[in-house]
Amino acid sequence: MVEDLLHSQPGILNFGIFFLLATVLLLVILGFVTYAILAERKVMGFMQLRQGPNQVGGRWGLLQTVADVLKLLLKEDTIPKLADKPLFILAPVIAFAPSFIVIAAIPFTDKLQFADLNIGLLYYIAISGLTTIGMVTGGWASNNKYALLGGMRAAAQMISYEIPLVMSVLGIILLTGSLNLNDIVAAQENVWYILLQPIAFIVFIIASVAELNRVPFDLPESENELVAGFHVEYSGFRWAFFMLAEYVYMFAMASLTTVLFLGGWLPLFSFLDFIPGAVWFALKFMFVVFLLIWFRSTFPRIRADKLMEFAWKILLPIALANIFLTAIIKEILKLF
Amino acid sequence: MDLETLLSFKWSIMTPEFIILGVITLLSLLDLFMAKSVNRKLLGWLGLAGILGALVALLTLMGNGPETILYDTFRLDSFAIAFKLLLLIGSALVFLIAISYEPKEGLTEYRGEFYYLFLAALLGAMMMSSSGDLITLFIGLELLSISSYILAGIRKKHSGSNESAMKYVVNGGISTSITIFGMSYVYGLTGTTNLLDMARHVITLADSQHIYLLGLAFFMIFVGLSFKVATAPFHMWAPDVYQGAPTPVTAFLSVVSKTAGFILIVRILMVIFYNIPTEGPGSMPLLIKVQDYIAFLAAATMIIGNVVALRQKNIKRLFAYSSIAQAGYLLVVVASMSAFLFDTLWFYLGAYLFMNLGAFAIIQLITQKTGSEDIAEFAGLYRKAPILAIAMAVFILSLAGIPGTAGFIGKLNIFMGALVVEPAHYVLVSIMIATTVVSYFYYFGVMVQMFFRPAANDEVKFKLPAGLGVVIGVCVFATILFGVAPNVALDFLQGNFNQFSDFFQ
Amino acid sequence: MNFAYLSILVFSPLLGIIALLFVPKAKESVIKTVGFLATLPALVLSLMAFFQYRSGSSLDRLDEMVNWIQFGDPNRLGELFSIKYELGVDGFSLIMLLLTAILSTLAAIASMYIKKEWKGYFMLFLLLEVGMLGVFAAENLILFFIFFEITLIPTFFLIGKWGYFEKEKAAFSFLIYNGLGSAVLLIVIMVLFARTGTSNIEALTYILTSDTDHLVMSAGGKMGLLIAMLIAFGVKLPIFPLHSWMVRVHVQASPSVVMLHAGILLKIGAYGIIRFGMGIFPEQFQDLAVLIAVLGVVNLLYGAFLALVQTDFKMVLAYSSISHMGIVLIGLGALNEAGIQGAIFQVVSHGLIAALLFFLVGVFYERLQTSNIPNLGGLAKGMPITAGFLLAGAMASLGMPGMSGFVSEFMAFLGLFKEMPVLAAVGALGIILTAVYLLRAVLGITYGKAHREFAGITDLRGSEWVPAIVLIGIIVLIGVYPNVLTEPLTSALETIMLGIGG
Amino acid sequence: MEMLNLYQNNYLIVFVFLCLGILLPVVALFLGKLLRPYKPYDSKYTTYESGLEPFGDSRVQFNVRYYIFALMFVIFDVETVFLYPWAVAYEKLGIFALIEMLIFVFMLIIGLIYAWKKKVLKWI
Amino acid sequence: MSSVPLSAYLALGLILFCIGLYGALTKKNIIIVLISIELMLNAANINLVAFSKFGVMPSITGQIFALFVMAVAAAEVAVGVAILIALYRNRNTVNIDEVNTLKH
Repeated sequence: MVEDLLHSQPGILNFGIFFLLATVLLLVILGFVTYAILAERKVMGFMQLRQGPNQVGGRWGLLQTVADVLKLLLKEDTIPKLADKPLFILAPVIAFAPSFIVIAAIPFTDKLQFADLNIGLLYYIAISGLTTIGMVTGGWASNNKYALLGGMRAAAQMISYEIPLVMSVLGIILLTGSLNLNDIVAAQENVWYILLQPIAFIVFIIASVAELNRVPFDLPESENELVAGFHVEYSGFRWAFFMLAEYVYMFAMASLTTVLFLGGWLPLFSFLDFIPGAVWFALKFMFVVFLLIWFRSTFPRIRADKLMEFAWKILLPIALANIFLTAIIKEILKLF
Repeated sequence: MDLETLLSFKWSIMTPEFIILGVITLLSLLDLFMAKSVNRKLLGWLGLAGILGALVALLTLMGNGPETILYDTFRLDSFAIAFKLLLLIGSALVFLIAISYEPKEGLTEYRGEFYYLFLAALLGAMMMSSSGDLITLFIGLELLSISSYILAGIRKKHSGSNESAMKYVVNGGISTSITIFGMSYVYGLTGTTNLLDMARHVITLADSQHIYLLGLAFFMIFVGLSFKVATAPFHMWAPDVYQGAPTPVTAFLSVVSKTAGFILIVRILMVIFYNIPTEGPGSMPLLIKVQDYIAFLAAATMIIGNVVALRQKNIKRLFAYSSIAQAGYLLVVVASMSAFLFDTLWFYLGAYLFMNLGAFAIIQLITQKTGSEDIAEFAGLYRKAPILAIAMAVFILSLAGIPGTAGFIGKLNIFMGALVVEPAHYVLVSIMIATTVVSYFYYFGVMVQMFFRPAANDEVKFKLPAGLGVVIGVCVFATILFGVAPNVALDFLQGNFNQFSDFFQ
Repeated sequence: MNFAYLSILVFSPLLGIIALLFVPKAKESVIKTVGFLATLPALVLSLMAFFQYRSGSSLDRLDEMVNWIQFGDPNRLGELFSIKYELGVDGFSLIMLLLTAILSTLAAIASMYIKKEWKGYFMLFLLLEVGMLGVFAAENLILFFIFFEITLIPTFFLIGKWGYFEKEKAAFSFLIYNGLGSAVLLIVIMVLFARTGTSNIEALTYILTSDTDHLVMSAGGKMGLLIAMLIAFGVKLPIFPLHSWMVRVHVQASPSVVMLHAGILLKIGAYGIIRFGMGIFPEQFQDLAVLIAVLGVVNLLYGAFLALVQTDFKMVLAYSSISHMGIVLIGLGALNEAGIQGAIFQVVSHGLIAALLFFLVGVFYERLQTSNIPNLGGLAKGMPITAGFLLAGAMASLGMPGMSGFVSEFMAFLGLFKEMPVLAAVGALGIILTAVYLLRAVLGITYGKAHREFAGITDLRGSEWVPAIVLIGIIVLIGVYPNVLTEPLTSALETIMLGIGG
Repeated sequence: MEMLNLYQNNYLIVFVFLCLGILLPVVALFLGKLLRPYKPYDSKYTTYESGLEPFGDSRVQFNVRYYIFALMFVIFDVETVFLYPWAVAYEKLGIFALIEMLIFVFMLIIGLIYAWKKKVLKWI
Repeated sequence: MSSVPLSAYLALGLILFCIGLYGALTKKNIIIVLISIELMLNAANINLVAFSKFGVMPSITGQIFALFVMAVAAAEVAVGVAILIALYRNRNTVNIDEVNTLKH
């Protein structure tokens, strides 16, 4: 049915149907975010030998995050006098919207995908960069020293790590010869790119953690240095949207990692292909999310100068080298 | 493209460019890894050696007929060789001036960059002169422009330098955008960016709307390029930039950059717009139709340059207006479109190169010594340093077009070119001659300072740095040689470049 | 034979420049001697050429031609658009050359009054001589123009640096007027060159005079070029509305420079009009003859009237020069043999007379620091010999028989009377005026009331005798035996008369 | 036609996502406005500065370092713009592309070394 | 093929170009001038890409050209802003009217 829809003349009807489907996805993602936060707390609790949320929220704290959201919703909203009001209001929207838009291009299985773009990967990278603007806008609009500093740091960090991130996937593009995410998954039929491109994977995962502003790269919002970074003046639901954007990004990035390096919906071994692709995808996806949470509870925060130098002096050369290593190996293999 | 095709290209024709590129790389790396204590002037000499190497390489490439590589994007025809020769000689002299450049607040930190940015700009100019494709042409132009922007502002702490660089960037950006917008139309109507392919396409155009659009494109490209050569309507930047930029940069802008600009104008105009028929195939070319427009701009440039120069007190500003005027004379060559166009342009640019660079060498020496750029600083120069004063007099006389100097022969060439065509450009020539007479006022104003006025303080002794000495010597020699025996240059041109007949091949 | 005879002649002063380079700048007497000696080779060579010519040998053998500049592709264009280095003389230019050489030598002697920077002065002086000699030897319009311009620069400096109070202003007005003049001339030359492809005077004359169907150039075009040329040379000559610079220069420049300026540089204008205006555009020149004659009369009267009211002797001489140049124009306007001969005679004779008078001005200015007529009164008592020469010069200038001025004025007016009697009658008034103002001025100086003591003032001495004697000698020689000039001029005149169909 | 529809539909989806991405915050914030309390008083609206009275303007001139990093980003990001099509078309272009890109990247690496040596990459 | 005609793209390009030119020539703030210049360059890019797809003779070259223009524009603006910063440090202004010490 969806196939027919995709091949029909675009119009209002299509728009409506897509809208409904997208809303469903949005709800799924909101659900994910709700429980990802809970999972994060729980996992970290376990790892650090503490209890995760256990006082409210019913069994296993399942309603904890729900309660959090309600609390944020009911909280009074203040905008500082000195703030640039229009920008202050706009900033969370700018931060959130791109994080959601990128998900449109990600193939969850060979069937379950919203937009099959030829330039899927480029699209993802291009759009994901926009969030930075939201953060800087928020920091600037607040007219607060912490916020502005946090915003600038966020921008500096994100643009610095954007480069190795973008360059690390070049190896994959070289091997696949396409920017289409479906093609990239299909090319991993025999062997996953995590094995063919281990260096790229490492660079990618580090850069993506930095892009997500997560520990150990969470300097823009480090509580003890900058109080809370660019969103120090935000409260209530406006603040919630910054948080939401971050977790939706985590969702998107984990999905992308799965697609790029872990073979997407493909089974681990071909004899296991009776298990549906969606399940495989979910498993791998959850593994990546777990990995991210694991990082958070184990690594200490990096110092700001080390952070920046790490991106430029280590990750970037490695990523560049990886590209040419890939190209040269490919060239050598062609000779045989 | 496979390896065979790649290797089948005759890469040797790019040797001069490769040499310059290699030297740039080498210099930048050396600058980075050399100890702080090592004098960076060493890099300057190295760069000079590179330029001379490229010059030698270019000379060995001479007389091979047109060669193209990379699917016609890079072409080495006699036009390219002849004008690259000027670019290289000009740059070599600029380099000598730059090596002797010692501004008051020092340049130690940026001296290395200073040199290889010059080379980068030179590389851009060289690419421009040999490219057969709009894209490479554009890239060359921008490499030249962007390097020049930085060069103009290289004295970071000097607010005049900052200001001139800023004005240069803004003006340059605007004109680049206009040019590229014009180019986009030309591309759109031909579907290719290769100049000769374009020419082949436009020759068959018959749709009057397309012609109209191309006319629009012509104006945009021409107006945009007028920035590079500092002619009206885009000359306004020149005085400010020339005044604020470091003197070697000013010299570079006024000579090498201008030469490159004319190369570009001739390439684009002659190849594309000369082939556009205005009323169906075989009719009068667009370029001839807009000749009057070019002539008008040339006249405006000459008048503005020469008249405004009369009011100047700052020597560099004076020379800025003088160079605007000179660009106007050169535009007369373009406007007249005679059979002698290439010869005349080449000879005048060559003469202009020597006389202007020589003058700038002396200007640098004086302004550096006295710390002021006022024309009054030249007072009593004859008493203090007679040889310097006489050399300066030679350059100024040449700029003014007095017989016995290269400038006169150049002007003679221009007049002849403008008068030999049918219908002859009497008005344009008259304006040119009249403005030349106007220029006597300010040129001789400098002479009056040097020879008639007493010096403010006699104690200042001039120590002539070796680099400047060589520049001044070479320039005096060449200015007089090409003035007395211009056939040296003209025969060289006739003997080696075969009338530039391969320009359209 | 005579390999590069003319080249050596023209460029011989350069030897002096080179020699001067090695002389320390403080050695005044050495510099002056070298400067003087450097003018001698040209003098000797031109005298030799003159006497050889008088003794009947042809001047053609002096012609030189070397390929110089070739525009465009020589294989395709051949001789077209090539500029050759061509030197050559005919009777007329040989006389001018000789005049230049003589006056240069004498002016070099008169340069003893220069007070400062002798080295620079003499270098420029010699360069100026090269330019002047070249102008008369050039057989090629572009070459002519180059020498013409070369005279401009040294003159500018000579006026601007070694002149009197308002020297710089004078230098600039000289530069701008002459710059404009030469600009116009350059346009004419370039148009001719671009249209015909040659700049050789003979070839041009041939092409343009045989171009009766106006294939090369329309009649209007030719007329335009001729008028432009008249303006160009008119500035130099100077013709009436274009003269103001010249007065300034004559007053402000040092005497030795003015000797050359009045003696030679002004004559280049006349030379140009005769050689090129008449030579290349004879038909058009005929159409303009009346105008030229009228201009001549205007010049004559205007100069004379203004000279009448001047109190400064230099101003009197300056306006008298304007007035005398009017006679040249009158002669030319007559368009017959007598007239043209008169014009040429006037060119030579005024050159000599003006040089003499300005030299004498230099002599007493040196001693008395003034050239104001009332201040000079009674000169005859203090400096009788100088006063005597002055009187003689004035007589020559106003056209006393037996001196060169008479021959030229007589012939010029004779010519004009034949063609335009009314105009000539009006012009004759100028002759009377000339007598009036010159006598007023000279008598005022020599016999006027003495306003000052002349004690301790020496008369002519040493080398000062040479210019005075030589000049007065030649003036008298021409006046008594005009054949020295008429004979060499015959063939040149014939050519000109052939052109204008007279 | 088929392909075009597919193509346009795909981007329609992107547009839908964009709408939704904007709509969600707008709706949520609007709903929140209905639900949340509104009890303003002055000190709530002061800028937070760890409890102190805010002093000076917070929009101060920034360290040039931020700007330099932005510049570096521009340079290397534009570089990747060229690398992407290269990587996609690498299969077809073969060794020529490799060599060409090596030269290109070599130049950029010089740029990186330059920045490194000039201590631009150092964060304070 | 497409419902949007070439002329629409060209008109868009032209309008953008004119806005950019207007901004570049009239605005006082140098940052805005630089942005206006970018606008003009991008107008050219629109033209190039539109021509490369719907032009008289479509070819891929236009898109390549556009890529190059982008790269160059990036370099140009980078240099421009760097110079602006240096200027700002010396003068404390980004107003083009106040940058006028270079006069005779």
